[in-house]
Parts: sequence; C-alpha cells; structure tokens
Amino acid sequence: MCLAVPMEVIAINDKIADVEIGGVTRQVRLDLIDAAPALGDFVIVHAGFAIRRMDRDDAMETIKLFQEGLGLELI
Amino acid sequence: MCLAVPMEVIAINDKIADVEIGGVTRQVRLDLIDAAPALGDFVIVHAGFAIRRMDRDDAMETIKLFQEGLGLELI
Amino acid sequence: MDKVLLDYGSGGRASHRFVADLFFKHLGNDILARMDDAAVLSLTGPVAMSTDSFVVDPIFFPGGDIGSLAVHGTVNDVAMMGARPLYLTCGFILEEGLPMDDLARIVASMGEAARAARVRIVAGDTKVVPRGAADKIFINTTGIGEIMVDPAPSGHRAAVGDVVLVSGNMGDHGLAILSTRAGLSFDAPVVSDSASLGGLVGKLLAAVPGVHVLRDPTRGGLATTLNEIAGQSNVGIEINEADIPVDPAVAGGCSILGLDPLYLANEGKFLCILPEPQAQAALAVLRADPLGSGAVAIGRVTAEHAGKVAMVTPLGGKRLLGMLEGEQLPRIC
Amino acid sequence: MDKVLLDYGSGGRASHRFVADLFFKHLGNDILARMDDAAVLSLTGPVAMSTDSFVVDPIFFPGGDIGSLAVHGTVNDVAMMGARPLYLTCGFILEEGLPMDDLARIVASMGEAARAARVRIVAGDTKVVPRGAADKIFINTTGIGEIMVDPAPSGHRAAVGDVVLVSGNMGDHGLAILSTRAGLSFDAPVVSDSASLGGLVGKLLAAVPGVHVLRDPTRGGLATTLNEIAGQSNVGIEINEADIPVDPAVAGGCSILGLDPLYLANEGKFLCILPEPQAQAALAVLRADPLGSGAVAIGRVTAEHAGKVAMVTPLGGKRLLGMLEGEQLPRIC
Amino acid sequence: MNSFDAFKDPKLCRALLDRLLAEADQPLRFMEVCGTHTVSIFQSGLRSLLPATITHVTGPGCPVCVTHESEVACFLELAKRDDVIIATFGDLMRVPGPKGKSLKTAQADGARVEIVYSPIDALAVAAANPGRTVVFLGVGFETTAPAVAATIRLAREQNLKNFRVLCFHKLVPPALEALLADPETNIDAFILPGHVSAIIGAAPYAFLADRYHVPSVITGFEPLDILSALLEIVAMRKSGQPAVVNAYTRVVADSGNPVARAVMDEVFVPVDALWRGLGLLPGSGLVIREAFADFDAMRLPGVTLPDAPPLAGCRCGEVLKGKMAPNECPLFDKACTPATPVGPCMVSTEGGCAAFYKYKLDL
Amino acid sequence: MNSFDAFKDPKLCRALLDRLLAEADQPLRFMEVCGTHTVSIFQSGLRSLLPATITHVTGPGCPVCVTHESEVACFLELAKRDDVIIATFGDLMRVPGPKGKSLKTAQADGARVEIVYSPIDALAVAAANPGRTVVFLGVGFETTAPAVAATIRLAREQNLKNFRVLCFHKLVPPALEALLADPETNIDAFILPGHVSAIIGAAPYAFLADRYHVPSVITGFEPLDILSALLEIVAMRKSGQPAVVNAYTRVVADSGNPVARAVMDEVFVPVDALWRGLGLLPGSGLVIREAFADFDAMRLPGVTLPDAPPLAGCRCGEVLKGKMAPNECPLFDKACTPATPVGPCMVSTEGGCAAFYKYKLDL
Ligand code: SF4
Ligand code: SF4
Ligand SMILES: [Mg+2]
Ligand SMILES: [Mg+2]
Ligand SMILES: [Mg+2]
Ligand SMILES: [Mg+2]
Ligand SMILES: [Mg+2]
Ligand SMILES: [Mg+2]
Ligand SMILES: [Mg+2]
Ligand SMILES: [Mg+2]
Ligand SMILES: [Mg+2]
Ligand SMILES: [Mg+2]
Repeated sequence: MCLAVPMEVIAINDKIADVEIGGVTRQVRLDLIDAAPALGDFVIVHAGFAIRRMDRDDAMETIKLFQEGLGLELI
Repeated sequence: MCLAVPMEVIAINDKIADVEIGGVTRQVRLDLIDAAPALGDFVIVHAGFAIRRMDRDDAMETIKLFQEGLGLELI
Repeated sequence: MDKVLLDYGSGGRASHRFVADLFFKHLGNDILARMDDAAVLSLTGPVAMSTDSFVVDPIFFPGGDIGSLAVHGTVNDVAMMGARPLYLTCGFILEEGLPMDDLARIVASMGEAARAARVRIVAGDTKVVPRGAADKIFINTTGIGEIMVDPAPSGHRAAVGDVVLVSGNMGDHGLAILSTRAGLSFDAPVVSDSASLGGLVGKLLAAVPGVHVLRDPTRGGLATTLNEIAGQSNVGIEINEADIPVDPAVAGGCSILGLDPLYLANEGKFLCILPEPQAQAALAVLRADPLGSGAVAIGRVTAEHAGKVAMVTPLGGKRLLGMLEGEQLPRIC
Repeated sequence: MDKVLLDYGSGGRASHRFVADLFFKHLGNDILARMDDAAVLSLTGPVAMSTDSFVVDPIFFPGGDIGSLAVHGTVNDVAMMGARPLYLTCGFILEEGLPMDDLARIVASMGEAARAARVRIVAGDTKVVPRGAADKIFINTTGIGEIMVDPAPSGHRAAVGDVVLVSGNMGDHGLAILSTRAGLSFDAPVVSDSASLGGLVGKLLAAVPGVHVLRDPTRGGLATTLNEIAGQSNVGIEINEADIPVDPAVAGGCSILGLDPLYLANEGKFLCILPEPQAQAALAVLRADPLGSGAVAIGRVTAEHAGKVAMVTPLGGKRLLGMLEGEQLPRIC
Repeated sequence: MNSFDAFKDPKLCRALLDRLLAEADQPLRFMEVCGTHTVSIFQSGLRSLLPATITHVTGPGCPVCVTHESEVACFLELAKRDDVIIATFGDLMRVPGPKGKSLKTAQADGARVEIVYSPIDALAVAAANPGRTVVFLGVGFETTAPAVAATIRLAREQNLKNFRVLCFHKLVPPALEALLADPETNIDAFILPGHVSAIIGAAPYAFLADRYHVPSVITGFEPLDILSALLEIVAMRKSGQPAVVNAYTRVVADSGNPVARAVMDEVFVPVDALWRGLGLLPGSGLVIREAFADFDAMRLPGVTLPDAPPLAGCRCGEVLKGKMAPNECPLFDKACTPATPVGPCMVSTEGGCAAFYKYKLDL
Repeated sequence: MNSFDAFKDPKLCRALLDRLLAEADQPLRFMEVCGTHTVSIFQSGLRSLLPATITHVTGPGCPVCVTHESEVACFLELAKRDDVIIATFGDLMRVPGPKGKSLKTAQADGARVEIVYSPIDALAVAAANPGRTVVFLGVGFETTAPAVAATIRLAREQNLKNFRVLCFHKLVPPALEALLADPETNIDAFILPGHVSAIIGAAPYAFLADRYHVPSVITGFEPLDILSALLEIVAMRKSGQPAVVNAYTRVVADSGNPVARAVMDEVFVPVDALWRGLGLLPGSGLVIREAFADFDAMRLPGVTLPDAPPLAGCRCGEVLKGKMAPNECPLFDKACTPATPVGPCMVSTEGGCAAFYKYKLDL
C-alpha cells in the first residue's frame, strides 16, 4: 500500500536531500525524518519524503542471523 | 476598395433581411439603407450591411442607351 | 465509455479492444487481421505511393467527413500517377475525449469509401493525445497501387499543343467547407465533391492510354495546380475563363467573401492534359461517368510564356493566373 | 519568419517555398524531387508495408527526437517482417507557431536517420493547423520494403520448443521519456535506444533465415509484445526474470515510480523467436553488432498455458506476465 | 441574363471598347482610386485591351494598404495582450508592421485573432468571450465606416461591456486633394469609387473639376461601367469641359446615402490622419466621438500610436502619382513581393504593385 | 551485493522456504494488509511456492481501493469545476466512482488533472496556476498522511492561497479491528504493513494479540522479509503464544517515527470514515483541523460527500475475510476486470482480485 524505496543520500541541503538508486537521482524532503541521515546512509523514500533512516548494522545482523541459522555461508 | 455585391432580398424581418446570390443566402442588416427595399429588390451588400437599393429601371435604361448608341440589338 | 480515453492509445489491452471493436469491425480484411508489425503485400511492376494527412475542420461537412475524405484524397493521388489504387494504410491521431459515436461514424465512412474505391486498408496505427493536444481527429492515409500505363502520367509531361480538360465544376469542396465556418456563415446549396477517382481514371486510361498529365486540384485549387504543371513541364498553359465550370452557388459564395473559386480545393475532380487528337475520346469517357459528367476542355498548352498560366477573359483580354500565395482569406476590399 | 505560419500549409507558393527550403534540403532525392501526386517506385516480390504516427512529448529527448524516432519506428516495423526497408513517406502535422529552428533540427535529424538506415523518403505531406489545434508537431511515416525470406517471420509462427531472444536492455526509451516529464522529474543516466534495426535484421536473416518471429517491443513493452505473440501463435511463452536485461538506472527509476520496466517502450530493440538449434548462431550475429551487443536468450515457447506468458522468478516461482491494460501511471501504492 | 448581368456582357463591352479605341486618339493617364476597380480592370483582362494611348495608374485605393505602419504597430501591440481578442476583416491579416510582423505572425506567437466578414460578427465574438475584451479593427473608407458605426451603436444597445473598436477609418476626398496638391502628380482623369460614392454622393468631389480641372467619373465595377466611364472622360477631355459625372446611377444617388452618413456622423468625427506612403493628411481620418468613448479601443490604458520608421527604398509615392510603373521600382519582385511587401502598393491584391505582380503576364 | 540487497538473495530465500515447507505442518490462513506485500508475494513467485498448508488471503490493503465511492463522487464533482485543477497520485486515476466515471473519464470530459509523484509537486502546480484552485487528493494510510500534512504546512509557509487538500486519509488499526470484530472472519495470522509501522510503531497493533489472539508480524517487502515473517508466525502458532513481533527492525522502531506523527497530528484529526466494501468504520479516517481550514477542500462552497449506491454483486467482503478466493466470485474476469472493476479488490493491482487477475497463471 505504501510503495517506498531505499535510496542512498548523496547530498543534504537543509530540509532537502539528493538521493540515488541505480544511478537515478531525485530530491526528497526531510521534514518527516526522526533522525537526520548522513551522506551514504540509506533512507526509505515515500511520495517524495524520507520517512526513516535504514539501519545498515541491523540489516547485516539480520542476514547473518539467517545465514547462521540456515547453515549458509556468509555473503 | 469596398467589395460590395448585389444580392436579391428574399425575406425581411425588421432590421434584418435575407439576401441571395446564386442560391447562396445570408443575413444582412438594414440599419444603413436610405430606402427600404422590397422583396425581389437587389441591394448592394458590404460587410454584412445593405448600403443601397439598386435601381433596376435605371440599370435597364443604361443598358438600352448603350445598345442603341452602339447600334446593338436589345438583349 | 462514450469518449476516447488516453488508455486506448497505450498499446495495451485497452488499445487492442478498441482496435478490434472499431477498426477491425469497419475496415477489417485478411491482411489487416494478421496484426503483425507490417502487412505483407504482393505487388508487381512499377508502383505509385502517396501520403496525405487530413486535418479538415469541421470533421463532418456537407457531402462527406474526414474519414471518407482521407480515403478519397490518397486514392486519388495514387490514381493520378496512372495507377490502380490497391492498398491503404491509415494512422489515426485522436484527441482524448473525442465522442466514440463521432469516431465510429468516421471509421464506418472510411470503410464504406474504401470498399467503394476497391482498396483494402492493410495496416493502421492509433495514437491518443491528451485533450487540447490535437483537434478531435487527424487521419493520415498512405496508398499504393500498380501503375497501368508506361510511361506513367506526370506533371513533367505536358507538351505544347496538348489540350487541358477538367472533369467538372471547380471549388465545390472548398466552398462547402467555408460555408460551415463560424463568423462567415452563409447557407450555400453546395456539397463537397469528395469522391474516389480511381475507377474513372482506370476507364480513362483503358480508352486513352496516352494521357500526359493527370492531377487533382486539391489545396490551392485549379490555378495553383496549373502553375505547378507549367513549372514542372516548363510550358505555358492558356485557359479560357468562360470555359471553366463553376457552380453558380460557388461563384455567389465567392463573390460575397471576395474569394476566387479557382483557388478553392476540389476533392473529387481532376485535370487531364493530353494530345489534342485524343481529347474528344477522353471527354466521351469522362462524360459517361457520373464523376466526370461535367468534363470540359478549358485550354491548351503553349510554347509562349513558359512556366506561367495565362487566362483569356470573356472580354478577350489575357492576364496572368498566378499561384496561390498563402491561404485565401475572406476580405471586404 | 522564425515560426511556422498557417500559410505554409496552404498548398500555395508559401507552402512550396517552405517545402523546398526545408524538406528538399534535408530529405531530398530524385524520387521526392519529382513532386508529382505520388512517387513511382520499382519493387519486386512480396513487400512489407507499415505505418505509424509519432506524437512523442517532449519532441527532443535524451538520445533522440521525434524526427529520428519517426524514421526508426517505421523502418523497424518493416524490418520485423523480414524485409529490407527501402522507402518511406512522411506526413507532417505542424502547429502554427512552431519555432522554425526546432522544425529544421527535426527534419535534419530525419534525413540523417534515413541515410543511416539506407531508406529514401519518397513522398511527403505537410499540414499546418492553428495554434492549439495540435501539440507542436506530429509525424506519420509509412514504410515499405522487400521481404528477404520465405516464409516471412510473423507473430503467428512461434512454435513449441523455440527459443526467445532479446537484442538488449529493456525499457531504456520509456524511462528516458519519463525522466523528462514535469512533476516526475528525476535525473536518470538513461538515453533512448531509438535506432534503426534494418541493417542488423538483414545480417541476422542472411545468417539464420529460419527465424520464426521478429518483433520490436515498442508501446506496451516486452510483456505486451510477448502476450501478443502467444495469442497469435496460440502457444505458451515462458521467460526467466533473471535473464531479462534491464539497466540498473531503468530498474531504479521504475522502483521510484512503481512501474515495471517490462511494460516500458523500446525503440531500438527487438525480440527474435527461432528454433533452438539456431539460437547460438543468431546470438553470435546479434552480439557482433553494436545494436545487439546485449542480446541474450530469455525464455522459450511452450505447449503449456497456450496464449499466456509465464515468468519464472529468481526464487523459482512461476507467475503470469500479463498484458498492459492501459498506460502505466506512476503510483505510490 | 438579368438587367445587372448585362453590365458584364462581352458583346456590349467589345462594342464599347471598339468605340474607345476609335475615340481615344490623345494620350490619357487615368487613375482609379478604388482597389475594387483595380482588380476589375486587371482581372477582366480590360487592361490588356486598352488603347495604347490610355495609361492606367492605380491609386491609393485600398484602405488596408494605406493603414499606416504606426497604426499596424498599435494593433499588433494590442494583439499581444492576453485579455484581448482581435476581430478583423481578413484583409488586415498580412499587412506588415514594424520588423515584418503582422497579425499572421502574431497569431503564430499566440495572439487570438478572429477573422470576421462583418463587424456585426465581432459582437458575437464578444458575447461568447465575456472574460476578454474584443477589439474590432475599424479600417475602411466611407463605405465601411457607417457599418462599423452602426455596429458600435448596436453594441451600446446590447449593453456589451467588452467590445471596442480601434478606429483607423480613412476618407477618400482628402486623399485625392493631397494627390492633386502635389505639382508633380501626372494624372489626367479619375475614375471615382462607386461604393464610397454610394454613401457620400457626388458633391464632395466637386473640387476635382472646379479647382484642378480634372475630369472624373463615378462608376460601377463591371467592365461596361469602366468602359463607359473612360468614354465619358475622353469626351470631357475633347470638349475641354471637366466635370464630376455620376455614371453609376443604378446605385449612387447624387446626394449619396444620408442615413448612412448620419450614423457615421453620430459615432465618428474627422481628424488629421496618417496614411502609409502618403504621410499625415489633414481631415482624412475618423475617430470615435466622446459619447461612444466606452467603445473606443484607443482609450484603453496603455494604447498609443508608436512611431514607425519610414519605408526605405519604396517608390510608392511615385507609383501613386503616375510617375512610375510598379515594375520600374528596383525592389519590385525582388525585395518586394506579396509575401514580403515593402510598400502599401504591394500589401493587398488591390495595390498597384500587387496587381501587376498577380495579373500581368508580360513582366 | 549490499546489505539490503541480501534480502532478495534467491539462495537464502530458498533455504528459508525449505525450512518453512518443513515446519508448516498445520493449516494456516494468513492475511497481509498491505498492498505492497500483496504485489511482492505474487510478483516474486513466492505465492506459487508456499506450502500447501498455507493459504494466503489478501486484505483491504490499498488506500486507493478502499476510497469510498462517495469520496470518489466527491472529487469527480470537484474535477468538473472550471476553476479547479486536481493534483493526484497516479493510483487514483482509474478508481471508479458512480456510473463507471473516474478521473480518466473526467479528463476526457475536459477536467484538468495533474498526476504528481509527491504532494510537494502539487504546490508547484498551484504556484504555476494562480488563477485556479489546485486540489490535491489526500489518500493513503499513515505512511502517506504525514507527507501530505507536511505539504499543507509548507503551503502555509509559502502563503499559497490556491492550494487545498481533499482529505480522505485512512488509518490501518481500526480496519484490522473491524475485520476481526466480524465473527465470520477466518484469519489465523497477520503480516503487518512495514511502512505504516515505520510511522506508527508496534504499539497500536497490540490488540491483535491481546484481544484477538492473532499472531502478527511487522515485516519488510523483500522475499526474505516475508518468509521470515511466515516462519515467525508458524513458530508462534506452535508455541501457542500469539504476539506482535517487529521483524523489520532495519526500518521500523517499535516506537515508530514520532516526528512524522507529530506533523500528522498537528494538521489532521481522526474521525469515523467510509471504506469501500467495508462501510463506516469508527475512528478510521483523518480530517483537516480547524487551524488549517483554509487548506481544506472539503470546506470549499458546495463540496459534499454525495450518497453512493451499494455495490451490486461484489463479494469483496467475503474475499477480504478469507472466506472466498477472488476467482470464486461469480463476477471475476466477467463483469469485473481491472478495466471494469466492480469492487475495491479489483481496483488497483494491489487488490486481491486484481492480483489474481494479473499474476495468477492457473486460472
Ligand atoms: S514594388 Fe514595393 S517597394 Fe516598389 S513601389 Fe511597389 S510597393 Fe513600393
Ligand atoms: S472479482 Fe470483483 S466483484 Fe468479485 S469480489 Fe473481486 S472485486 Fe468484488
Ligand atoms: Mg512494432
Ligand atoms: Mg493529396
Ligand atoms: Mg503502430
Ligand atoms: Mg479541441
Ligand atoms: Mg494531388
Ligand atoms: Mg511501430
Ligand atoms: Mg499532400
Ligand atoms: Mg501547445
Ligand atoms: Mg491577444
Ligand atoms: Mg477542473
């Protein structure tokens, strides 16, 4: 219901950030985000607004957990 | 400079007359004419206004004059 | 839906339904039904190919509509090369919101015109543009046909001594269109002459294969067409004003608006330039057909004033009949 | 004058000057220069004929313009029937007020594209409509070419066991156009793939004459085109999602807008369906050409689920790949 | 054939022409001042049949041609306004203003311009577009001015708030006076405009004979009308008794049309006016009276008559005065064509240069 | 492969799927309530690979689908106004209102409709069209509502006088409550919407486990996210300890996004609202607060929510409650297709019926 895309922050200018996915860039508003992102962070973008910063450590932790649980090699 | 066409009056409705040439009909205004035309009269039409009634007797007179003067037969 | 939607031009399922419901129904044939990227046709010998886009406003007019006109216009251009028109393609550009009833009427009219002209519509394309990005409907038709005589008639072949024929009254289509224009409106008992000339040209060439030039005096009218031929063949053309057939209503309408019927478009007439000895035979063939019943000789090709058209007036004077410059506008002086 | 005027479409002297200055200059050749009602062409054997109208907005886009696109689009449709494209006609509908510089750029681009594709523009037509009655410029092209193989490739000839190839990345043209739209604007390092495929198809058929189907996945994209073929041939088509080449920027742009690259238009790609034993030879020919360097096999033709297209996902699941319904719209959910 | 068609009858005309050929034994330079006469003389082929002794000079006979470049610049400025719709006779569409701009190019630039056949039709345009001001371009001589005056009265009756006229009407007698006042003018006789005369009658031309001794004939537009006028002129020249003769009695009363004149006088008042190629002529134009100020486009805020540069290289002045044929102008059919008119004589088909270009076979 | 792409990794997913196939030995009917989950489950092919014991039921998960016909009728009325430009997400374009009308057909009828990707873009439309009122159609759940609220605040900052929002935003928890409150509902577990949860956090779902004992997992949209959520559900079912688990911790904080919620609360306030197919649900919608009344399109003169007739023949209610598969509805793929949707489930690709139509091979 709420199509939202993880995009990488490549520039920040007050309330507006440039974000990128696959080489495509767009501007998004930061009015709604609850923790200011840094350059290189991924944010979840919905309807032109960044709504959350994505936690990379948490993501890696999750993947590692599954890999270990399933006895797969780390990628 | 002042393209004007002789058209036959086929209907009159107060200040507006229906006029005809070659089967083509149009409405013209009678605001400017100095002698009210009758049905069957020809009027000179310019820019949507009848500007003068044409005098058929006068026209025939003129033609007759030329024909006689030139020794031509009456048409 | 009662109006054309943008989705109908998307190339997706909505387009396919639209094409099937409308175009296949009225224009369909085995070749079109293949629905490949291109139609496969068998053609032999030299062929004539011509294209025209139709943007006429209004789309329905006395004597026709943009659909039948789009068939006639291209069929006629192909026929003017001495060819038998065989196949047409058609490209529709539709304005979002065009009433479906209007479109259906136009497509049905195209189908009827194509059947009457014995041509098949073998490929098509439909685009829908947003409201305001086009005026209701534009139609392109491109036609192809096999040339029946060798050499083919051409505007380059007018020869000194040739006779100039026209197949009927000049200016009917142009005046019929003008009579519908807002702000100029008058009532004229004139309908467009829009018609397919392929059949008549076929008969003419069967009887008189040595015709030099055939041309339909469409945009720019008789005067412009004669000037084009005079230029292409580098000859003079001399025509007699009194011999040019013009319907009294066309003359009347033109006199009101300050226009010249010789610059008005025709869509079901052609002119034929051919050696004098064959002129009577050609006139006989033309006059035997309803589409050529008003055929007459109007002049001849001269060595004098090459590249120009001279008009001999009823008074016996001679003057230039120039080419149309831009569109004719109604005038008061 | 720096803008297109209504007079340029009048058929009179203003039209003639306009055509000579612009169209002859960039598109001219012996056949066009004859200026008769139709072009005389010599063609032998079965021919393929196709028509398309081009209404792309914007008229200049990354990687091309409406002029080159109008050449490529029709050349490609003719080529998809296994034909060598030879002749084009073109019909222009111009909006009064179109800057002459823009028009000149477009016509020059058409000329260049036609020369590169080795086709000649043999007939044309120009209409000018009042400001607001069209959106800048629409171009119809109709093409014809001689078919090189017998039987000709057709959407009806996909056979169970055949392999499905695509000549390169999917969706580049569609995304390049989307990236220019006001209100959606994003910066994408993607240019249209618009190109003429006639030469590459010629090479392919010379090496592998037994190709069953060729088709360019334009409006509606790969998914719609595959569905059309599955329907025409009454077979199933199964493709592997992981094998379909999509540029990361196209994938990225689509993810933002909620679109599917398999429904985006391509203007310089084609798909080729052929017997499995000839697939490697075909891929070799394609990959040797810059226009086919990204060619890959993406699936095969099946007896199962006739008339439908199945997609095998990277996960190993299988799902329907349906036809586009109406135009794809950007979405947030 | 009805009694009016007889005026085109070739047989009758040929007989008159034979008479003229016999009688015109002296050189005669005549000017017609009405463009409709110009076109008739060329289009009928009459010009190619005139006796060698008779030279035809075309006058400033088209109100559109003589609309001054400042006036054209003025309405082109108005056309640019988003809230304005221009309503005009088709004649004005191609008339060039500064830098080659015209209503045609203005339209291409986005202006809204409606071509009407009658000023009455412009009222309908105004009624259909209440959010914009419809400005009708009032051009024309005494034939047209009463029609525009009547339209303004109607607009007031209909209480139309968004209709105005930009009044550039011109008057014929002051122009004839200006032509003859120039000692270099080389004109022996005038054929006078039939439809202008239908309004103003014969009296306003009296000075032509009285003060300048130039024989002049009011006549119609059929070949017979023109031939009979020429015969009349030849006769007056022979008798040495120049007069103003009304030979168009089937349409023109000597007293003209007092009703039309009254309407014109109610709405307009004469002023000095600019003529293209002729400059400022005293009392030669009409403006809208104070009582109809609400319908006067000239009184809209910001509307002015801009300065316009003089025409470089144009010899119209000499053409109009009979001192030069159009094709003797160095610009004729080179820089100056109907598509790229330089001077007023090339602007509409009714100008002398344009008529040469369009109708003359032997150039 | 970056750390986020690993969530699509086929090898990892296959391994999880094998684990699920091994563990899901009991029948399980789960519902996802987010359309993006629906699409992901179908598009990735996951649905065709699920264990036979697991039945996937699609919920009311698309804010566009559940926009009530009265609400559609309301904005279609607005679109007819000459002085209004509608700005909208593309999603709403084909949503049918009374008599099959939609924004698509409104456009064909002459309405001006601008598709925007972000509500921010609608501000630019307003700035570029000062003579008209731009009405943005506010649809969406808690993910979208804060973006629209922020846009309204920006409009006030920019002092835009011609921008308004027609606010039809809806809230997810009340809809879940309504589903479960129906005793006929036949759902064993929920997969909860990841992006709605990014805003509201986990707490508002507590009632699912506490009152209805339905195990529920907040998760992301990659195949790995969905598979891990299903494994979690199976585990909770086995353990008999239903809870609300947050498995999307890389994006969702248990406390949600307080900044976004504050913006939403500043501009909007909850009310009872109509849902297509579900009727009036208490506290399930948002309206614009008095303080922002100038930006509320609902307060424009003449704007009302018209009555809309109930849907005849649609079985969406049963589909949503897991009592019927979409293709068991007698209208499916007959009267009801994506081109002619009858019920909400067919309206956008994210509806259950539309997803069946679009993605299911074996129908
Ligand atoms: S040809 Fe042109 S420049 Fe020369 S006098 Fe005539 S109008 Fe003037
Ligand atoms: S198929 Fe259509 S009518 Fe049937 S339940 Fe689904 S949405 Fe409702
Ligand atoms: Mg194709
Ligand atoms: Mg043609
Ligand atoms: Mg096509
Ligand atoms: Mg329109
Ligand atoms: Mg032709
Ligand atoms: Mg194509
Ligand atoms: Mg043409
Ligand atoms: Mg435009
Ligand atoms: Mg304007
Ligand atoms: Mg509206």
